[in-house]
Amino acid sequence: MKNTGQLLKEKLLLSFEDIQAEVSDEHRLTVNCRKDTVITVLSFLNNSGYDHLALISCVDWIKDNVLELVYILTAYAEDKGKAKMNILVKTRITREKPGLHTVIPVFENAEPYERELHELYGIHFMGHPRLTPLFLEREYKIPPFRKDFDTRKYVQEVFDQIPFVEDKKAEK
Amino acid sequence: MDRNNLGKWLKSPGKMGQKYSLHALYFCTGCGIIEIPPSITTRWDAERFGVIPVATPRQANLFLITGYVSVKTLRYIIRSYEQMPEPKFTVGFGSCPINGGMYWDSYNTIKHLDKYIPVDGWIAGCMPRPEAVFVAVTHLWTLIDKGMADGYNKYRANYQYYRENQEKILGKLEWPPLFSKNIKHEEYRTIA
Amino acid sequence: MRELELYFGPQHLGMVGNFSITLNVEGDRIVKATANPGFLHRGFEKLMEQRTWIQNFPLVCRINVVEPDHMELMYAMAVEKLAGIEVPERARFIRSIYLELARIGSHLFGLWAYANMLGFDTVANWAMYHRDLVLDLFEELTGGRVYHIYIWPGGVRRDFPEGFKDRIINTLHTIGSCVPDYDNTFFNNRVFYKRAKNIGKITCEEAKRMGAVGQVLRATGMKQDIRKTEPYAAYDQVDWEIPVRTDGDAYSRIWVVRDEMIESVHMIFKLLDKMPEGEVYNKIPNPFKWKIPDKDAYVRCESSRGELGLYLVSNGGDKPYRAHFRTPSYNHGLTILEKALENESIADVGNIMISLYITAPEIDR
Amino acid sequence: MTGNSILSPFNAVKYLFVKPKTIRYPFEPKEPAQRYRGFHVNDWEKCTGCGNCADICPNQAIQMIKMPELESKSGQKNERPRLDYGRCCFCGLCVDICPPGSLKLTRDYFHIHFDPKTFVFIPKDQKTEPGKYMSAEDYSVLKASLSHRKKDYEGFVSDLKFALFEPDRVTMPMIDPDVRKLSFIEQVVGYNPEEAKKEASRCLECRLCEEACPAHLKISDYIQAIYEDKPEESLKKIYEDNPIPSICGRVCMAYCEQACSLSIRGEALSVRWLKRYAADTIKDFITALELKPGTSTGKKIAVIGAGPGGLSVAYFLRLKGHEVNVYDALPGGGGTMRTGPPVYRLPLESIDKDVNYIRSLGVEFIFNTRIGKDVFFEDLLKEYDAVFLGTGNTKSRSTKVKNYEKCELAFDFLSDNKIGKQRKVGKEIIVIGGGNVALDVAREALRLQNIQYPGENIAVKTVSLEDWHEMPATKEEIEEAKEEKIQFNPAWGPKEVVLDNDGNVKGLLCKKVKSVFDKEGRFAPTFYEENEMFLEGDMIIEAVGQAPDFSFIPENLFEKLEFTERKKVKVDEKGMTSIRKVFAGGDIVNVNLDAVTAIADAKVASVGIDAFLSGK
Amino acid sequence: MVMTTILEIIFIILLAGIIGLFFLGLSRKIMARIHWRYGPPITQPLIDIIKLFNQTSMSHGFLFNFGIIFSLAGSVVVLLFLPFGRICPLSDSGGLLVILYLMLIAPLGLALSGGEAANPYTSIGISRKLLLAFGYELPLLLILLTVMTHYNTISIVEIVNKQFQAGWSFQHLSLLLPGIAYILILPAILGFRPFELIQAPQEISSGPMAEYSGKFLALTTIQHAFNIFISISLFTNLFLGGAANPGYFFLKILAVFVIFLFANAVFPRFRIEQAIKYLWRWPSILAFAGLIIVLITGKNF
Repeated sequence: MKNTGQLLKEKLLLSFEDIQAEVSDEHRLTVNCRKDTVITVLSFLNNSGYDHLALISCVDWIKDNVLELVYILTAYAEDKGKAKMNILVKTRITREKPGLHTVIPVFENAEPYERELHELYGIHFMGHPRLTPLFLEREYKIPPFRKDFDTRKYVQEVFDQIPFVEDKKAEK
Repeated sequence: MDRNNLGKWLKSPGKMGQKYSLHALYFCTGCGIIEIPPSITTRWDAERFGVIPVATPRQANLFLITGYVSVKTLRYIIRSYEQMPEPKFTVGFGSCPINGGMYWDSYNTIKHLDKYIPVDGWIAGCMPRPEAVFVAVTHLWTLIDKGMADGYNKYRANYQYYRENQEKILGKLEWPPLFSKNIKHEEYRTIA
Repeated sequence: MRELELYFGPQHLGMVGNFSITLNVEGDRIVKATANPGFLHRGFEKLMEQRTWIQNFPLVCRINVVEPDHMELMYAMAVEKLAGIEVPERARFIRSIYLELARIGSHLFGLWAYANMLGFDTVANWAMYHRDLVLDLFEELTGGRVYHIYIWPGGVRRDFPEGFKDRIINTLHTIGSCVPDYDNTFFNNRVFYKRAKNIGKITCEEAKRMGAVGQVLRATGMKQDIRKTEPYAAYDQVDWEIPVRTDGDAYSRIWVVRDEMIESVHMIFKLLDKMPEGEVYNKIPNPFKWKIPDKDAYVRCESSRGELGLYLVSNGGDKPYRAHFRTPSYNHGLTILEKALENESIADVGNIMISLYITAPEIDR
Repeated sequence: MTGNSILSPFNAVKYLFVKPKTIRYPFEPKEPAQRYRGFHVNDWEKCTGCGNCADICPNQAIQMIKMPELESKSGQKNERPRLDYGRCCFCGLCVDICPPGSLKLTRDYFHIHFDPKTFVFIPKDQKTEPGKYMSAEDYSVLKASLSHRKKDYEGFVSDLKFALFEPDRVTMPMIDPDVRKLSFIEQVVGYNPEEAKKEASRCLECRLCEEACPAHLKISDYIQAIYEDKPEESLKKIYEDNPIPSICGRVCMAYCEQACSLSIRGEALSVRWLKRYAADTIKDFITALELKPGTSTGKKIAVIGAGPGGLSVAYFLRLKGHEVNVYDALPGGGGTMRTGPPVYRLPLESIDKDVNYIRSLGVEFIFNTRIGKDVFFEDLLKEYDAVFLGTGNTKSRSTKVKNYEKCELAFDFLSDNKIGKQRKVGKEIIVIGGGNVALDVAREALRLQNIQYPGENIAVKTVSLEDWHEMPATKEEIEEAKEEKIQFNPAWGPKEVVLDNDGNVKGLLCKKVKSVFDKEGRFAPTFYEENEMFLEGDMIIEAVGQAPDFSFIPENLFEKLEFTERKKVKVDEKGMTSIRKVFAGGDIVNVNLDAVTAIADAKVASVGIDAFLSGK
Repeated sequence: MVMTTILEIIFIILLAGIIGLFFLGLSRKIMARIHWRYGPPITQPLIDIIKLFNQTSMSHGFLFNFGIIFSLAGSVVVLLFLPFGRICPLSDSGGLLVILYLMLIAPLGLALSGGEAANPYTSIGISRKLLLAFGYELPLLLILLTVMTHYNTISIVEIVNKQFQAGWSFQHLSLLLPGIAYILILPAILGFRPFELIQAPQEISSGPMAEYSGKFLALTTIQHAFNIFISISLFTNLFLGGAANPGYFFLKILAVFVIFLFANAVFPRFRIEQAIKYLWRWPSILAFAGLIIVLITGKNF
């Protein structure tokens, strides 16, 4: 008998043409798709009962010059087979002026996640109602979670440059 | 503990009052705050020494910087500190405000708190146990007794430098300077 | 009426954790609430990318100070999954016991926060005292009061000390003997009932839509607990129930917390009975040479506030390439809170916030 | 259970009359838990300064500070960790990684100060200084600080079971003692790739070994390469400092393993076997190493003796582009390595592998040529631009007891068996000596016995002046000999070789040793003359030391050659002897009679020769 | 005569201050015991006040300063009309109505002062304070009306005397309902839980006090101490028969205070609208019923 993941994979592959799906670890389904099909894939999954968006994450593959967005879905279900499934929907976008459509219409709780990624990776989510700063106070030239942002260097350049008050007084 | 020493109370009521009525500003600046509730509640009961948390900086004279300070928090710390009436005392909690601690390479936490506001005492630990908080309080008593807990005087005397440092990190501050000019340390001592 | 902008926190007695909410109020009524996080943002996940696999252990637990243990578990589980490390049976039991103790500690902390918020110092003091007793157990087991750094990939860091089992039982009996007091004074208190009933009400549908987990979800009637659906450690070895309530308000949430605490105590007794002897630790590779294959993993567990997840990516190096924690407070604090606060009174801001069990460091990371 | 009531809360009032549960701190003390992770304490006696704690610290809170009052020696750096409590997070990773277990966390945790600079601290176990450490009675919480702490207050300490390093070695597969003693089969099988990787993964990269190694091999690097499954890489690293890995991988004295920080509480990393693994895994050195001799300089150098020193000098100089000729009296390279170590430890193929590689670089070997007989030293001096002496110790010493001339000498015995004709041995053999050579002789004799008298009663006994703990042979060797049932008679000195009426050896009369070394640590044995023991035996082999043979140097030159107090050839810092153009190294220069020291000398001499030739 | 009155005035103010501070200290101590802890020394409020006077204090303008003095003065004046045992400096003039009127001055003064400090929490606190006062004034008025009707006088001294003369008798039974009503509203007057919603530090950062520092805070603390003393003495005088000598009176008010502390310890705080709802429901109904009973049973004295 096929398990829940296999069935879902087949269903997905029937409905969408340009995606790759792979079942690993029995409870894990990884779906790779293009950035403009993400929202349809997500709403398809939402309608299939995987209605909990656990996380939107982003990985900066600087060598390939892409940002990989990872949407992790699980199910609010008391059925064990379904509740165990973790679905990772991945899509890749360019690092320069990255942008894609928001998924708030499908998952309401995506709002802060997208806001966070906007702030920390500089990804622009089209249609997002408020892409205002979330966590940060200072402004950074490179969004700080990108791989080319070197925090240790930044600390040296900013925080370590501030003199102690005693030293300053002695200087004057 | 010389709380029941009437002679001392008559001689310097101000100092004694400061010592035994330390009202701590309740501000969860960092993770060190987790040890504050145990120290003010049943198990350790800091109220035995007159240490209680208060709601607003105006009522407080003790500022516990409990742990790491992010840039965003720093702004509020400075504000709160400036609102506190003098004399006021600051105690830095744990490793992080001393030299960055765990977050020594974080882009969003400041590494040395004493660059931005004066600190009268530091407690080692990550985090400091409630016992250490108590010992810190007794230590602070000694400092107050000897007149060494004078961070607020230092702040007055070097306000210009402190403000410069603050603005370097936070950009232009939206509130006007607390003191219009630097009052010399010694001068202020005689006034106070 | 004039609309007023009010800053609730970060410096505020009712604020547990360094968090802030900007309230637009008309008189006593909240028109709009905007969560303002970031006061505790340290760039954790960025820092994790700079540290080797082993060096991250002291770091991850510091994400959430109220309950560091589940963070440790998450990281250990993710690393075990990526590197294929097995955990001995006894270590699984110890992990479960340890995590349930952590849950009790965290819930007692939550109870403190909630009682304190309502101005109920008596119960706040009691809860904090009992939490301290739990911390004493942790101190004896792990050597740290707050940050335990106890769960390691491949097991746990040290075995139970001599006679520790009895001390767990004693402590739990001490706490358990006060449950009637808590019930009489707090949970069955009419004023508390008045204060918490129908406050911050969320329906099951709304909760699902806005990504609620943990108590918030269970208080709306949904029976979901990752300890059941995707069991880790030794949770599948014992029988236990998921406490559920149906009203979805602050009152239900606090009752769920209470029931969970009691369930945890029973669970610990059962686990202690069943605990096998044996090894507790499979050695991990030399930390200076430890590299983990090029893979990614998503693991999740039921922390004391709900689903906690970790998405960990390795590129085959000696450091994580990317780590991203999915914390329960994140959606509670940034999505649900804003909705739940609308049209409530100012007096209930803290009430709702704490009943949603929001801890700021988890949101900010 | 849910309900609500206005009166039930008043239950709480009963606690008004109950004793409060507060701990009246600091008037009522509370001790932290047994495992508490407080401030550090470091036992300086045990600490090796390896710096693992500094490497593992996630916060860079630990820095290694040079302590001028300490001296660096093998396995010890003169550095000690300094803690910054403005960084430390009390995680205890440093404790779990500390190989000697010297770094511990105490249950002290009070340090409250107005000066942030006081939070930097060098922990030291100062239990003997009463000012710094207080007994429990004198300890006051309020006084307690980093510089003023409680005695016997250890908290979180290292536990080998939970340590982050692996204290146990991957066992080297060996041939069973009962099997191996029957033939000359090589006793050590060698690691397979998995075992080698696993063993390599134990290295903590503290580099104490590299300082202990006379030739300063880049041990950490080549072990890292083995761990990464790149034996070629590893061999390249080895060849930077050591051109005879096949030999050294088998018979090196392994100073590195003595210095290894893991050896303090566990077993040292088997550096030698890993080197052997690297050398054995690579079948073809030439393609793997891709080394080329340097551009020709036109200078010619003669190397006398193809031992480890000679081979190394030849290799290093050839890489610099000089032309090198190596002379040796033996039919192949390796010198003492060829004649000394028995085949079951060092097979000839391994030696030839290294020699052949050096030959492939363009070094010319002239074997079967004895200096002073086939070629003359004076001629060499004239013909070549420089001469390197690496002749080593070739003569065995003797005990010179009564009838000593009836005894066999160790070198002759070993060398004949290895490269000449197998000796006929007795059924009951006595070996005099407690060094590695003596054990080699004994074990080789045992094998010969087993071959020559299969199934008969045989015995090998050793007699050594030194007692068990002083015995100069390595522990491994003694263990292996014991496994093969060699009988040991430590702390006995030979008195007289007893002959029977036919003048054949009947046994050895021994006397009990009082002490071996005098107060200054020099060799000066004393005996209880009256306490005697008689060992039966029909063959006695003396293995009590070796001496160099300088007979090939003509008188007029030999007069110019200067010697040190310990009767070694005196060389300057470039390896040159008192005779111009003549350099020396190896056993004739060094008190350490082993291959890796010879390589170290060779490195010095090769640099010296190169500088000399280029006129610097 | 004038001299004694002046002495009495000074005495009663000092006494009220001392007893008020003692009560504040005691409340902290008793609360602590119920919390399973020891609590501060009983002199802690005094220490706090000494400290506060030695701090710099921030003023927000004339009205800010004036309001505090105004409210303090209001409390002091009320004191003079309240008999403490047999001591009552202004026993001849004034009566319950004056007290009722004067008792409003204190919250008004604070409102005046707090309004000057432009802190939103202060204004919320003040609105809460006024609302709460509004809430308990209604039952209080009804209660006082009942008492006045019952004893047929508006002078407290006389009420005390009449009670004293009557001793324990069924005549007072008609005052049972107003008495219970008073008990129900007393926590609101004292600002004790479940009515501790004026300061409510966890909700509105100690409300009206948010901007007070140094000596201003000290003065409000003293005012608070007076307020506790006044509310409890009034209750004692009206329903517990006052006392023949100051010592006995002190014991009585102590007992009343401690009982209300228990309630303070075991309840969380109400929301303001719940508080008003509560105050206007049970205490008002009870007080109203009492009034009707008294009107029916007729004047007894």
